[in-house]
Amino acid sequence: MPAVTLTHDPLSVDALIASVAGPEHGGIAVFIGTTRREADRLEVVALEYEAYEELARAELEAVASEAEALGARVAVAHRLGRVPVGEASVAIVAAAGHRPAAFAACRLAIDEAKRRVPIWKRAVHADGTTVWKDGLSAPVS
Amino acid sequence: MPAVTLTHDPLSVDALIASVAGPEHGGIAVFIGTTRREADRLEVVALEYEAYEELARAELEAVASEAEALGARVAVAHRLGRVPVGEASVAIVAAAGHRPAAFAACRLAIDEAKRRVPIWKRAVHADGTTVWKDGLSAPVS
Amino acid sequence: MVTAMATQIDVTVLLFASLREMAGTDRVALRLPAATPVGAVWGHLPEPIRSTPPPAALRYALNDRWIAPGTPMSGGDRVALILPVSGG
Amino acid sequence: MVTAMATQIDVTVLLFASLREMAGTDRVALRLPAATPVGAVWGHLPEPIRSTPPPAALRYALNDRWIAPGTPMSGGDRVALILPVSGG
Repeated sequence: MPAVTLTHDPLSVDALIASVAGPEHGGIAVFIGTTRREADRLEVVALEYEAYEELARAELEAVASEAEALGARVAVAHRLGRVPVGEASVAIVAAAGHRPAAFAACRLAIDEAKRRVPIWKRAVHADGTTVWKDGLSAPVS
Repeated sequence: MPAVTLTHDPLSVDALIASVAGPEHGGIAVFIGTTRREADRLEVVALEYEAYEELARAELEAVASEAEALGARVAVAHRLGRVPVGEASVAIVAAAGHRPAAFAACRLAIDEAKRRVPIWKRAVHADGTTVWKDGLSAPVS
Repeated sequence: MVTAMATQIDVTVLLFASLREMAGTDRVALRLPAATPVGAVWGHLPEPIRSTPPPAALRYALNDRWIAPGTPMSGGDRVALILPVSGG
Repeated sequence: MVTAMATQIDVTVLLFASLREMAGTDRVALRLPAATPVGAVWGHLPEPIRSTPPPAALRYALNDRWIAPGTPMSGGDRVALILPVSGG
């Protein structure tokens, strides 16, 4: 079963890499998603993540298993709660014998994770307003 | 000018990530090439890297600049000398607003670096024999 | 001929993100007729949710597994309403 | 009519990887006729290199820049012989 972590603590990329590295691997691809200081109308100072933890964990394990079927070892970590600008919300590591499988597995895992894992974020603006990114809400204070 | 490092010391992926991270970036793609314990005829215990340093540095800067033209900030580090199994010989980080540009820049940079940067390796086997990977040599002891 | 009893079941609805905020709670207990389909719970949620049309992309989980909206519920089930996700 | 002098130039050839090991040194000093093309240096290298056919994929750098093999050399030039690379 691939390693999946949901945590309120800052993510350690080095630890995630160490968890999948091995002498049979020659290439490791990593993706790190970070909070970006967007400014459409209002500057974003943080994102706050909330998960349906039981299903999110199961779905991340399924995503990582599908990525591993491409010939890699995969580990996924997603942070919950408040993630300030510049800090990582998600990290995915895929280690394989050679780089094509590593890149393919890493890309599949992040694309599928974003598409189907029940985790939601809300943007926290500099003026204290927040807005959920869940297809439903108008901005709420 | 993108950051390029040639070093005989172990590579720090976290430091490389920190060197390109910024609040305008939402996605960071990383590739790490590590020494793999191959065994065609003989088990590999380490790779030893040698560079034409002046041109290798210039060529890595050119490669990183081409990758940055895809819309990312890129940093590259390559280790020289002996790299034991499991340790990193090359690390490439590409940070962009979103993940497609980060992945594309990272992939272009490692593919081009491997294709054209004047760095060579020789395999060091468990029995002490070595063999250059430069298209020329037969195994030499 | 035996007349079916109008049996009631107790289920829990899990709410996340803006649904949780709108409800002011992360779970709502409902007493519903037996075999009510999971897709019918929206209309039983507290205001202002039930006056809002359910988004077309709404999905459901039953006891922590994805489930089709027509699936009938049993007593003790936990139904989760899954709005379009935005993790990563 | 002026007779061209058979001017000689001194150049340095940089060797790497198995060429360096075969030569037992990472640089070889050569005295060659002026304007000798960079692609001609192979035949002037120490044994056993010059008895080995140069690989088809051999490339050249002159003073740390990629250069075509037909480029003539001047005194003080540094020529590097670039075997197929294997970094990364």
